[in-house]
Amino acid sequence: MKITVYLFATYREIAGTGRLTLDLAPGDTVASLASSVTALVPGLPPADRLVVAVNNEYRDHDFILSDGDEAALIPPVSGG
Amino acid sequence: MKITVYLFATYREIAGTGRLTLDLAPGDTVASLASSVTALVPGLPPADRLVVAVNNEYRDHDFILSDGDEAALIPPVSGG
Amino acid sequence: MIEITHDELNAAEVEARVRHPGAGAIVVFVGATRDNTAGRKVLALEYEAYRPMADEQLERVASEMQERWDLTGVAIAHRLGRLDIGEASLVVAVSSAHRKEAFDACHFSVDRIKQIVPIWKKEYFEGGEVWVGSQADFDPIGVRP
Amino acid sequence: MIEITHDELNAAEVEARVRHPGAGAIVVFVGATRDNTAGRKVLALEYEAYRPMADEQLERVASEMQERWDLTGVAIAHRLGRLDIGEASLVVAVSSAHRKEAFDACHFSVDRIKQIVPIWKKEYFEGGEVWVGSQADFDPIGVRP
Repeated sequence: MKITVYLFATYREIAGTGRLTLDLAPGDTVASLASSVTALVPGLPPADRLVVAVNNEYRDHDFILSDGDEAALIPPVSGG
Repeated sequence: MKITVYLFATYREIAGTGRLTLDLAPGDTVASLASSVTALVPGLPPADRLVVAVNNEYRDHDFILSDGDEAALIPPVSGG
Repeated sequence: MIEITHDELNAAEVEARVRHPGAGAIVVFVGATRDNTAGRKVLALEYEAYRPMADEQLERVASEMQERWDLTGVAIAHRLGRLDIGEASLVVAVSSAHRKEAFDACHFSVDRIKQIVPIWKKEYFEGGEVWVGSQADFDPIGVRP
Repeated sequence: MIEITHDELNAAEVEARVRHPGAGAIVVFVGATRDNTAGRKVLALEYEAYRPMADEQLERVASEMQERWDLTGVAIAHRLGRLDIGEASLVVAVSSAHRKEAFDACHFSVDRIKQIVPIWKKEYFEGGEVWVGSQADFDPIGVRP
Protein backbone atom coordinates (compact mmCIF):
# COMPACT_ATOMS: atom_id res chain seq x y z
CA MET A 1 0.00 0.00 0.00
CA LYS A 2 1.08 3.59 -0.72
CA ILE A 3 1.72 5.92 2.19
CA THR A 4 2.69 9.57 1.68
CA VAL A 5 5.08 10.93 4.29
CA TYR A 6 5.60 14.66 4.74
CA LEU A 7 8.77 16.06 6.28
CA PHE A 8 9.10 19.47 7.92
CA ALA A 9 11.68 21.94 9.12
CA THR A 10 14.99 20.27 10.01
CA TYR A 11 13.83 16.85 8.74
CA ARG A 12 12.89 18.35 5.37
CA GLU A 13 16.31 19.94 5.10
CA ILE A 14 18.08 16.70 6.09
CA ALA A 15 16.07 14.73 3.52
CA GLY A 16 16.33 17.38 0.81
CA THR A 17 12.63 16.88 0.16
CA GLY A 18 9.35 17.59 1.91
CA ARG A 19 7.62 14.48 0.72
CA LEU A 20 8.29 10.77 0.29
CA THR A 21 6.06 7.99 -0.91
CA LEU A 22 6.55 4.62 0.77
CA ASP A 23 5.31 1.25 -0.35
CA LEU A 24 4.35 -0.61 2.82
CA ALA A 25 2.58 -3.90 3.43
CA PRO A 26 -0.97 -4.08 4.78
CA GLY A 27 -0.80 -4.29 8.59
CA ASP A 28 2.39 -2.23 8.75
CA THR A 29 2.60 0.17 11.67
CA VAL A 30 4.01 3.60 12.36
CA ALA A 31 7.14 1.75 13.60
CA SER A 32 7.57 0.14 10.15
CA LEU A 33 7.12 3.54 8.52
CA ALA A 34 9.71 5.14 10.80
CA SER A 35 12.25 2.35 10.04
CA SER A 36 11.63 2.69 6.30
CA VAL A 37 12.16 6.43 6.38
CA THR A 38 15.37 6.27 8.45
CA ALA A 39 16.68 3.61 6.05
CA LEU A 40 15.99 5.94 3.12
CA VAL A 41 17.18 9.16 4.75
CA PRO A 42 20.49 9.14 6.61
CA GLY A 43 20.90 11.73 9.35
CA LEU A 44 17.45 11.53 10.95
CA PRO A 45 17.10 10.61 14.64
CA PRO A 46 16.77 6.88 15.40
CA ALA A 47 13.48 5.40 14.14
CA ASP A 48 12.15 4.68 17.63
CA ARG A 49 12.53 8.35 18.55
CA LEU A 50 10.58 9.73 15.60
CA VAL A 51 7.24 11.39 16.32
CA VAL A 52 4.70 10.59 13.63
CA ALA A 53 1.31 12.00 12.79
CA VAL A 54 -1.19 10.08 10.69
CA ASN A 55 -4.03 12.03 9.09
CA ASN A 56 -3.26 15.03 11.32
CA GLU A 57 -3.24 13.09 14.61
CA TYR A 58 -0.22 12.12 16.67
CA ARG A 59 0.00 8.30 16.69
CA ASP A 60 1.92 5.76 18.75
CA HIS A 61 4.40 3.50 16.99
CA ASP A 62 2.04 0.50 17.20
CA PHE A 63 -0.67 2.33 15.23
CA ILE A 64 -1.61 0.34 12.11
CA LEU A 65 -1.53 2.23 8.81
CA SER A 66 -4.11 2.01 6.03
CA ASP A 67 -3.76 2.48 2.29
CA GLY A 68 -3.84 6.16 1.37
CA ASP A 69 -2.93 7.43 4.85
CA GLU A 70 -1.12 10.73 5.01
CA ALA A 71 1.74 10.56 7.49
CA ALA A 72 4.15 13.21 8.68
CA LEU A 73 7.40 13.16 10.60
CA ILE A 74 7.09 15.84 13.25
CA PRO A 75 10.37 17.32 14.50
CA PRO A 76 10.34 18.89 17.99
CA VAL A 77 7.93 21.79 17.66
CA SER A 78 9.00 25.36 18.41
CA GLY A 79 6.06 27.59 17.65
CA GLY A 80 4.70 30.24 19.96
CA MET B 1 -2.45 72.91 64.43
CA LYS B 2 -4.61 72.72 61.30
CA ILE B 3 -4.95 69.38 59.51
CA THR B 4 -6.93 69.01 56.29
CA VAL B 5 -8.72 65.68 55.93
CA TYR B 6 -10.06 64.49 52.58
CA LEU B 7 -12.88 61.99 52.32
CA PHE B 8 -13.61 59.78 49.31
CA ALA B 9 -16.27 57.56 47.84
CA THR B 10 -18.62 56.14 50.48
CA TYR B 11 -17.05 58.23 53.29
CA ARG B 12 -17.55 61.42 51.28
CA GLU B 13 -21.20 60.54 50.76
CA ILE B 14 -21.69 59.69 54.45
CA ALA B 15 -20.08 62.99 55.50
CA GLY B 16 -21.78 65.04 52.82
CA THR B 17 -18.44 66.70 52.15
CA GLY B 18 -15.08 65.73 50.64
CA ARG B 19 -13.03 67.86 52.98
CA LEU B 20 -12.82 68.70 56.68
CA THR B 21 -10.40 70.89 58.57
CA LEU B 22 -9.47 69.73 62.07
CA ASP B 23 -7.79 71.68 64.80
CA LEU B 24 -5.49 69.22 66.56
CA ALA B 25 -2.81 69.63 69.21
CA PRO B 26 0.90 69.27 68.46
CA GLY B 27 1.90 65.64 69.05
CA ASP B 28 -1.52 64.33 68.05
CA THR B 29 -1.49 61.09 66.09
CA VAL B 30 -3.50 59.51 63.32
CA ALA B 31 -5.54 57.85 66.10
CA SER B 32 -6.52 61.29 67.45
CA LEU B 33 -7.46 62.39 63.95
CA ALA B 34 -9.61 59.29 63.40
CA SER B 35 -11.44 59.86 66.72
CA SER B 36 -12.04 63.52 65.90
CA VAL B 37 -13.48 62.66 62.51
CA THR B 38 -15.78 59.92 63.79
CA ALA B 39 -17.01 62.33 66.51
CA LEU B 40 -17.83 64.89 63.81
CA VAL B 41 -19.29 62.48 61.25
CA PRO B 42 -21.79 59.86 62.41
CA GLY B 43 -22.04 56.73 60.31
CA LEU B 44 -18.36 56.12 59.64
CA PRO B 45 -16.72 52.84 60.73
CA PRO B 46 -15.22 52.85 64.26
CA ALA B 47 -12.17 55.11 64.55
CA ASP B 48 -9.76 52.24 65.18
CA ARG B 49 -10.80 50.63 61.86
CA LEU B 50 -10.20 53.71 59.71
CA VAL B 51 -7.35 53.60 57.22
CA VAL B 52 -5.59 56.94 56.99
CA ALA B 53 -3.07 58.35 54.55
CA VAL B 54 -0.88 61.31 55.45
CA ASN B 55 0.76 63.23 52.62
CA ASN B 56 -0.08 60.40 50.19
CA GLU B 57 1.37 57.59 52.34
CA TYR B 58 -0.57 55.04 54.35
CA ARG B 59 0.23 55.60 58.03
CA ASP B 60 -0.28 53.57 61.21
CA HIS B 61 -2.49 55.01 63.94
CA ASP B 62 0.53 55.90 66.08
CA PHE B 63 1.98 58.15 63.38
CA ILE B 64 2.47 61.70 64.71
CA LEU B 65 0.95 64.50 62.65
CA SER B 66 2.57 67.84 61.84
CA ASP B 67 1.04 71.22 61.17
CA GLY B 68 -0.12 71.52 57.56
CA ASP B 69 -0.29 67.77 56.94
CA GLU B 70 -2.77 66.60 54.34
CA ALA B 71 -4.62 63.54 55.59
CA ALA B 72 -7.20 61.35 53.89
CA LEU B 73 -9.64 58.70 55.06
CA ILE B 74 -9.26 55.80 52.65
CA PRO B 75 -12.31 53.55 52.34
CA PRO B 76 -11.68 49.97 51.14
CA VAL B 77 -10.31 50.39 47.63
CA SER B 78 -11.99 48.80 44.63
CA GLY B 79 -10.07 49.91 41.57
CA GLY B 80 -8.84 47.63 38.85
CA MET C 1 4.58 54.36 32.35
CA ILE C 2 1.71 55.16 34.75
CA GLU C 3 -1.45 56.88 33.58
CA ILE C 4 -4.74 57.76 35.29
CA THR C 5 -7.21 59.27 32.88
CA HIS C 6 -10.84 60.07 32.19
CA ASP C 7 -10.32 59.15 28.53
CA GLU C 8 -11.14 55.78 27.01
CA LEU C 9 -8.28 53.31 27.44
CA ASN C 10 -6.54 51.91 24.40
CA ALA C 11 -4.95 48.54 25.21
CA ALA C 12 -2.88 48.56 22.01
CA GLU C 13 -1.37 51.89 22.95
CA VAL C 14 -0.50 50.68 26.45
CA GLU C 15 1.02 47.50 24.99
CA ALA C 16 3.11 49.55 22.57
CA ARG C 17 4.81 51.24 25.55
CA VAL C 18 6.41 47.95 26.69
CA ARG C 19 7.73 46.77 23.31
CA HIS C 20 11.44 46.02 23.53
CA PRO C 21 13.89 44.14 21.26
CA GLY C 22 14.76 41.81 24.15
CA ALA C 23 11.12 41.04 24.97
CA GLY C 24 9.99 37.57 24.00
CA ALA C 25 6.70 37.85 25.86
CA ILE C 26 4.18 40.60 26.39
CA VAL C 27 1.23 40.02 28.70
CA VAL C 28 -1.61 42.50 28.71
CA PHE C 29 -4.42 42.55 31.26
CA VAL C 30 -7.62 44.42 30.48
CA GLY C 31 -10.09 44.84 33.32
CA ALA C 32 -13.53 45.46 31.88
CA THR C 33 -16.80 46.45 33.46
CA ARG C 34 -19.14 43.44 33.73
CA ASP C 35 -22.87 43.43 33.19
CA ASN C 36 -23.53 41.71 36.51
CA THR C 37 -22.27 41.34 40.09
CA ALA C 38 -23.37 38.26 41.99
CA GLY C 39 -26.22 37.87 39.52
CA ARG C 40 -27.47 41.45 39.87
CA LYS C 41 -27.61 43.44 36.65
CA VAL C 42 -25.16 46.34 36.53
CA LEU C 43 -26.06 49.29 34.29
CA ALA C 44 -22.93 51.45 34.56
CA LEU C 45 -19.93 52.15 36.77
CA GLU C 46 -18.04 55.08 38.07
CA TYR C 47 -14.44 55.25 39.24
CA GLU C 48 -13.06 57.87 41.59
CA ALA C 49 -9.42 58.30 42.66
CA TYR C 50 -7.48 60.14 45.34
CA ARG C 51 -4.84 61.92 43.33
CA PRO C 52 -1.91 62.24 43.36
CA MET C 53 -1.78 59.40 45.92
CA ALA C 54 -3.29 56.95 43.41
CA ASP C 55 -0.57 57.87 40.88
CA GLU C 56 2.12 57.33 43.52
CA GLN C 57 0.69 53.98 44.58
CA LEU C 58 0.51 52.84 40.95
CA GLU C 59 4.17 53.84 40.60
CA ARG C 60 4.88 51.79 43.71
CA VAL C 61 3.17 48.74 42.17
CA ALA C 62 5.27 49.17 39.03
CA SER C 63 8.45 49.43 41.13
CA GLU C 64 7.56 46.31 43.09
CA MET C 65 7.10 44.46 39.79
CA GLN C 66 10.47 45.63 38.48
CA GLU C 67 12.20 44.66 41.73
CA ARG C 68 10.69 41.23 41.86
CA TRP C 69 10.93 40.13 38.21
CA ASP C 70 13.33 40.72 35.36
CA LEU C 71 11.14 42.82 33.07
CA THR C 72 11.82 44.84 29.94
CA GLY C 73 8.77 47.05 30.35
CA VAL C 74 5.78 47.90 32.54
CA ALA C 75 2.86 50.20 31.69
CA ILE C 76 -0.31 50.75 33.72
CA ALA C 77 -3.35 52.81 32.78
CA HIS C 78 -6.43 53.28 34.96
CA ARG C 79 -9.64 54.90 33.83
CA LEU C 80 -11.77 57.25 35.95
CA GLY C 81 -15.29 58.61 35.64
CA ARG C 82 -18.43 57.00 34.32
CA LEU C 83 -18.01 53.80 32.27
CA ASP C 84 -20.47 51.80 30.24
CA ILE C 85 -20.55 47.99 30.46
CA GLY C 86 -17.71 46.36 28.55
CA GLU C 87 -15.42 49.38 28.71
CA ALA C 88 -11.89 48.94 30.01
CA SER C 89 -11.22 50.30 33.50
CA LEU C 90 -7.63 49.05 33.78
CA VAL C 91 -4.91 48.04 31.34
CA VAL C 92 -1.58 46.61 32.49
CA ALA C 93 1.10 45.64 29.97
CA VAL C 94 4.28 43.79 30.96
CA SER C 95 7.13 42.65 28.75
CA SER C 96 9.95 40.28 29.57
CA ALA C 97 12.44 37.99 27.87
CA HIS C 98 10.41 34.99 29.01
CA ARG C 99 6.70 34.43 29.47
CA LYS C 100 6.56 33.18 33.06
CA GLU C 101 7.94 36.47 34.39
CA ALA C 102 5.50 38.48 32.29
CA PHE C 103 2.47 36.42 33.37
CA ASP C 104 3.42 36.41 37.05
CA ALA C 105 4.24 40.12 37.18
CA CYS C 106 1.06 41.10 35.34
CA HIS C 107 -1.16 38.97 37.59
CA PHE C 108 0.61 40.35 40.67
CA SER C 109 0.04 43.92 39.52
CA VAL C 110 -3.72 43.52 39.32
CA ASP C 111 -3.92 41.89 42.76
CA ARG C 112 -1.70 44.60 44.17
CA ILE C 113 -3.66 47.46 42.60
CA LYS C 114 -6.78 46.06 44.26
CA GLN C 115 -4.97 46.06 47.63
CA ILE C 116 -3.36 49.47 47.85
CA VAL C 117 -4.28 51.96 45.12
CA PRO C 118 -6.85 54.52 46.34
CA ILE C 119 -9.39 54.15 43.56
CA TRP C 120 -13.04 53.34 44.19
CA LYS C 121 -15.74 51.87 42.02
CA LYS C 122 -19.43 52.59 42.28
CA GLU C 123 -21.88 50.20 40.62
CA TYR C 124 -25.20 51.50 39.33
CA PHE C 125 -28.06 49.01 39.37
CA GLU C 126 -31.69 49.50 38.51
CA GLY C 127 -33.02 51.45 41.47
CA GLY C 128 -29.76 51.70 43.36
CA GLU C 129 -26.06 52.27 43.53
CA VAL C 130 -23.29 51.01 45.76
CA TRP C 131 -19.64 51.73 46.44
CA VAL C 132 -17.75 48.45 46.07
CA GLY C 133 -15.09 47.46 48.62
CA SER C 134 -14.78 45.11 51.57
CA GLN C 135 -13.83 46.55 54.94
CA ALA C 136 -12.84 43.07 56.17
CA ASP C 137 -10.19 42.55 53.48
CA PHE C 138 -8.78 46.05 53.41
CA ASP C 139 -5.37 46.33 55.07
CA PRO C 140 -3.04 48.32 52.81
CA ILE C 141 -0.39 48.71 55.51
CA GLY C 142 -0.37 45.13 56.76
CA VAL C 143 -0.55 43.37 53.42
CA ARG C 144 2.84 42.47 51.92
CA PRO C 145 3.53 42.44 48.18
CA MET D 1 -11.30 31.83 16.86
CA ILE D 2 -8.14 30.15 15.49
CA GLU D 3 -6.03 31.78 12.82
CA ILE D 4 -2.72 30.87 11.18
CA THR D 5 -1.53 33.54 8.81
CA HIS D 6 1.41 35.00 6.91
CA ASP D 7 0.09 38.51 7.63
CA GLU D 8 1.25 40.71 10.46
CA LEU D 9 -0.63 39.98 13.70
CA ASN D 10 -2.77 42.66 15.27
CA ALA D 11 -3.13 42.05 19.01
CA ALA D 12 -5.98 44.56 19.33
CA GLU D 13 -7.95 42.72 16.67
CA VAL D 14 -7.41 39.37 18.40
CA GLU D 15 -8.43 40.90 21.73
CA ALA D 16 -11.60 42.32 20.18
CA ARG D 17 -12.71 38.77 19.35
CA VAL D 18 -13.00 37.84 23.04
CA ARG D 19 -14.92 40.91 24.26
CA HIS D 20 -18.09 39.87 26.08
CA PRO D 21 -20.50 41.71 28.39
CA GLY D 22 -19.87 39.11 31.12
CA ALA D 23 -16.08 39.39 30.85
CA GLY D 24 -14.43 41.18 33.74
CA ALA D 25 -10.92 40.21 32.67
CA ILE D 26 -9.16 39.90 29.36
CA VAL D 27 -5.61 38.57 29.25
CA VAL D 28 -3.62 38.86 26.06
CA PHE D 29 -0.31 37.16 25.41
CA VAL D 30 1.93 38.40 22.62
CA GLY D 31 4.93 36.26 21.74
CA ALA D 32 7.52 38.42 20.02
CA THR D 33 10.76 37.58 18.26
CA ARG D 34 13.75 38.43 20.48
CA ASP D 35 17.03 39.91 19.34
CA ASN D 36 19.05 37.21 21.09
CA THR D 37 19.03 33.56 22.14
CA ALA D 38 21.38 32.54 24.93
CA GLY D 39 23.39 35.69 24.24
CA ARG D 40 23.72 35.07 20.50
CA LYS D 41 22.39 37.86 18.30
CA VAL D 42 19.37 36.86 16.22
CA LEU D 43 18.78 38.73 12.93
CA ALA D 44 15.45 37.31 11.82
CA LEU D 45 13.16 34.32 12.22
CA GLU D 46 11.04 32.09 10.10
CA TYR D 47 8.02 30.02 11.08
CA GLU D 48 6.78 26.99 9.20
CA ALA D 49 3.63 24.97 9.94
CA TYR D 50 2.18 21.60 8.99
CA ARG D 51 -1.30 22.52 7.90
CA PRO D 52 -4.08 21.69 8.45
CA MET D 53 -2.71 19.71 11.40
CA ALA D 54 -1.46 22.89 13.07
CA ASP D 55 -4.92 24.44 12.78
CA GLU D 56 -6.49 21.33 14.30
CA GLN D 57 -4.01 21.25 17.17
CA LEU D 58 -4.63 24.94 17.89
CA GLU D 59 -8.35 24.17 17.99
CA ARG D 60 -7.55 21.38 20.40
CA VAL D 61 -5.67 23.79 22.68
CA ALA D 62 -8.65 26.16 22.61
CA SER D 63 -11.01 23.30 23.47
CA GLU D 64 -8.82 22.19 26.36
CA MET D 65 -8.91 25.76 27.70
CA GLN D 66 -12.69 25.94 27.45
CA GLU D 67 -13.09 22.56 29.17
CA ARG D 68 -10.77 23.40 32.02
CA TRP D 69 -11.79 26.99 32.80
CA ASP D 70 -15.00 28.99 32.71
CA LEU D 71 -14.18 31.39 29.87
CA THR D 72 -16.25 33.85 27.87
CA GLY D 73 -13.88 33.89 24.90
CA VAL D 74 -10.69 32.43 23.41
CA ALA D 75 -8.84 33.61 20.29
CA ILE D 76 -5.47 32.39 19.02
CA ALA D 77 -3.48 33.73 16.06
CA HIS D 78 -0.10 32.36 14.92
CA ARG D 79 2.10 34.01 12.32
CA LEU D 80 4.07 32.13 9.67
CA GLY D 81 6.89 33.11 7.31
CA ARG D 82 9.80 35.44 7.83
CA LEU D 83 9.64 37.83 10.81
CA ASP D 84 11.81 40.72 11.83
CA ILE D 85 12.93 41.16 15.44
CA GLY D 86 10.15 42.51 17.67
CA GLU D 87 7.33 41.27 15.46
CA ALA D 88 4.57 39.19 17.04
CA SER D 89 4.62 35.48 16.23
CA LEU D 90 1.73 34.50 18.50
CA VAL D 91 -1.24 36.28 20.03
CA VAL D 92 -3.61 34.58 22.48
CA ALA D 93 -6.56 36.45 23.97
CA VAL D 94 -8.72 35.00 26.74
CA SER D 95 -11.70 36.56 28.48
CA SER D 96 -13.44 35.45 31.63
CA ALA D 97 -15.65 36.79 34.38
CA HIS D 98 -12.68 36.74 36.77
CA ARG D 99 -8.99 37.35 36.25
CA LYS D 100 -7.49 34.18 37.70
CA GLU D 101 -9.21 32.01 35.09
CA ALA D 102 -8.10 34.30 32.27
CA PHE D 103 -4.46 34.39 33.45
CA ASP D 104 -4.26 30.65 34.06
CA ALA D 105 -5.92 29.70 30.78
CA CYS D 106 -3.78 32.10 28.76
CA HIS D 107 -0.53 30.89 30.33
CA PHE D 108 -1.61 27.28 29.81
CA SER D 109 -2.34 27.92 26.13
CA VAL D 110 1.17 29.15 25.40
CA ASP D 111 2.78 26.20 27.20
CA ARG D 112 0.46 23.82 25.39
CA ILE D 113 1.08 25.35 21.95
CA LYS D 114 4.78 24.81 22.52
CA GLN D 115 4.11 21.15 23.34
CA ILE D 116 1.83 19.96 20.59
CA VAL D 117 1.24 22.36 17.69
CA PRO D 118 3.32 21.43 14.61
CA ILE D 119 4.93 24.80 13.98
CA TRP D 120 8.68 25.28 13.74
CA LYS D 121 10.91 28.29 14.18
CA LYS D 122 14.21 28.87 12.43
CA GLU D 123 16.57 31.48 13.85
CA TYR D 124 18.92 33.35 11.54
CA PHE D 125 22.21 34.46 13.11
CA GLU D 126 25.18 36.14 11.50
CA GLY D 127 26.76 33.34 9.53
CA GLY D 128 24.26 30.65 10.40
CA GLU D 129 20.75 29.46 10.95
CA VAL D 130 19.18 26.82 13.13
CA TRP D 131 15.82 25.12 13.58
CA VAL D 132 14.83 25.52 17.20
CA GLY D 133 13.39 22.59 19.15
CA SER D 134 14.56 20.09 21.73
CA GLN D 135 14.31 16.40 20.95
CA ALA D 136 14.66 15.57 24.66
CA ASP D 137 11.55 17.53 25.69
CA PHE D 138 9.34 16.64 22.75
CA ASP D 139 6.62 14.13 23.65
CA PRO D 140 3.30 15.34 22.21
CA ILE D 141 1.56 12.01 22.84
CA GLY D 142 2.82 11.43 26.37
CA VAL D 143 2.44 14.95 27.70
CA ARG D 144 -0.88 15.67 29.44
CA PRO D 145 -2.62 19.04 29.33
